[in-house]
Amino acid sequence: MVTLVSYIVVSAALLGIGIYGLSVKRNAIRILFAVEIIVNAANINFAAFTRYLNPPTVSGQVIVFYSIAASAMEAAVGLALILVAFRLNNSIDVRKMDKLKG
Amino acid sequence: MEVTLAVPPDVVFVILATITLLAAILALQAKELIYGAIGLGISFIGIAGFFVLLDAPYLAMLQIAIYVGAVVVLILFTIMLVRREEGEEVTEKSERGEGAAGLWIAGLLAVSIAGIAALAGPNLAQTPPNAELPVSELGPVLVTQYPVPLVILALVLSAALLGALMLAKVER
Amino acid sequence: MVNIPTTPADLIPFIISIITSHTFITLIIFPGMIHLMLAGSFLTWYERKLLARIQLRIGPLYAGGPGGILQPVADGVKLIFKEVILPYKADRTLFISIPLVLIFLGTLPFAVIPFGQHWVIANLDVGLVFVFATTSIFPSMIIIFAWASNSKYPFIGGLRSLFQQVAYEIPMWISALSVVILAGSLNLVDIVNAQAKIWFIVPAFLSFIVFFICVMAELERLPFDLPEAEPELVAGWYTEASGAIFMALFLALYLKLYMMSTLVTDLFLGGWWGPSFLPQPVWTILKTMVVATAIIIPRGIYPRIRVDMLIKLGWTRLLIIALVNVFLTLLIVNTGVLAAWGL
Amino acid sequence: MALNPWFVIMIWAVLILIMMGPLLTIPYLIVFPSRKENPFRDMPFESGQVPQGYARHRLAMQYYPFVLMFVVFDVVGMFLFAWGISFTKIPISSSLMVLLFLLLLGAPLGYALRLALRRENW
Repeated sequence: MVTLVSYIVVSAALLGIGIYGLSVKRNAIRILFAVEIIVNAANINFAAFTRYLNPPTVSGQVIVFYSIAASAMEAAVGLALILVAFRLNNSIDVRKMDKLKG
Repeated sequence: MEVTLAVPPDVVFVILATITLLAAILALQAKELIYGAIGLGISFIGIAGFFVLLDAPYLAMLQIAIYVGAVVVLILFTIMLVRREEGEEVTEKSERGEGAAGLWIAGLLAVSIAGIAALAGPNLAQTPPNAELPVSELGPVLVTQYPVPLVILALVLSAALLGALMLAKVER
Repeated sequence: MVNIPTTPADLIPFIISIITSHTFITLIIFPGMIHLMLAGSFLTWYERKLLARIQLRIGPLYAGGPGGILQPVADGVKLIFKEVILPYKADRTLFISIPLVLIFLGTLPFAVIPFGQHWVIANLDVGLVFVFATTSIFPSMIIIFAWASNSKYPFIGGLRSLFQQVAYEIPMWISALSVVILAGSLNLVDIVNAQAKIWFIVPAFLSFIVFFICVMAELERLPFDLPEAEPELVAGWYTEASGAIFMALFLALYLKLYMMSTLVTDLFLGGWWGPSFLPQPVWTILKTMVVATAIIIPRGIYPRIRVDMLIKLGWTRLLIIALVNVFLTLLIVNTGVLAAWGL
Repeated sequence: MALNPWFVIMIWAVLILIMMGPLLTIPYLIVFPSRKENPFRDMPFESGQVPQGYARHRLAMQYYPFVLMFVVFDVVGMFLFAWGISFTKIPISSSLMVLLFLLLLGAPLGYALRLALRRENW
């Protein structure tokens, strides 16, 4: 039986995967993947809670809409930063991005 | 005996959850970054499936059009811009058991959230209340009830567009 | 709703009830599989024949049937038994699986595209956005295929294809927006039903022009066929495709052509509405063929435009015209001009 | 019919894979077992030249600003669809908000285009 808890469990698992990637990976693009996965885990929760607890209104869906828009913009700026980092360091390894200037 | 010819939602849910989680793991663990981007895209499509199950079909389409249609394209583009010819440039080897530590932290977090949810489970709604949400519901709510976030969204979009362009521009 | 069989004797009525159910027929026969395969292969023959006529040639002739109409069958048999060549150091998994994904993406939108009042596979409330979301996955698949080929021409062609489809998707959506405003729905059946009195090409003529140009750019047709420019890039992003892979890509492209033509018909040309001496699906298919002809003909006539002209056309002119037309539509709807026309 | 359209779409998707899958898998099953390595046959096509160097060069930077603009206007487009279906049902003052939204986005679009179209920037 699919209940609200099932959605929370899936979302928690996605969050775990995202946190793992965020803490272990060194490749800047993979870190961005991890961030996107975490945002999506949160989106599932918003949609599930608004469906199960607050059904005639769609306020949770509105939050998901803004969240999707914001994370798309975050990806755009993040990838531009990665491009600049690659141009400066010739690498996208976050360990090598330890200089404050250039 | 009258039955509707339909797969029970549980089966669909389990399949979707498996696809989403495996694809998310592929996104982080695949050797080649292109495969990682594909895994990320499949994971997004799985989440769109969850939105369909949650009676939010417009959100599902939004998810596919924005994430798979645009963000994954941008990621693929950037991957092709930052490749070096010698292949994968970042070694993913963890030092001094960082990988194990990350796994522990993430697992602990996920298990604790899931555990709390499961403990609170009996108090939460077991089945979704029957409510028909027409597709046209999202638009009026967006425009009439939340007009200020809309203007902020426009500013965020402009800032992101110009900021990203100025960052990526070649400086002379 | 059917009765589940309990004894073997019940099994046959059960199967018959499934096979004769409307959903099954729509899935397998009419807007479904058989129709799509026939339409896709017919279009390959039709394009060759039409281009040949434009250039005063005869075109396919010997494959049997009137005018060599069995040519697609011959081509298919030939291509299936040809050798599939994997380029050196190509990414084998992606190179093999992406054509299947492209066919899948080309076929999936037909689930929501109606060919008649009841001739639609799934009457989906977000049908139009479903079509757009599905087609927006094409560019990333193409660039992945081009990357997997590990060859220079496909890679350049793939980048061009990605960039071009991405540039023309936005004007396409915004020109479809004025249709959505006029119909007040995203359901394609509702959109066509709203055109019973007047086709949307009349109140939204500018949108139709913009949408049609964007469709041609999305389909990489001349004058927008930069991604597969033969004199420059051999065959663009499918240079390395051979045998069955080439056939799959070809089929996917023609299915996409058919899908886009049907979409233009349903959005602007009144779908199945027409004099009632012909059944509804016939009208849809006739109009679709007219649109497909209009998309194909420039290939025999026009030269190719330059990349910078492509950018400027897409991002400045078409986008602005589409936005202006949205405002015009708002004015039309608000001032009640349409009410006078019976909408 | 009482069937959920999403369920029908799921059947349709599975059907496509069943019908179109053999189109590609059967040729592979026929062709691949009999293959031998042949570096001359597998060479990428380069108009008769022997291919040299790296095929996946970084030469796409000039297209980057347009992909970026696409990501931004994708969001705008999807929002406009959500507003467009309900245009006749909401008060006109709310629609003015959307016009303000579009006007606010107009200026950055113009500036971004100006940046993007200057070839020396990329």
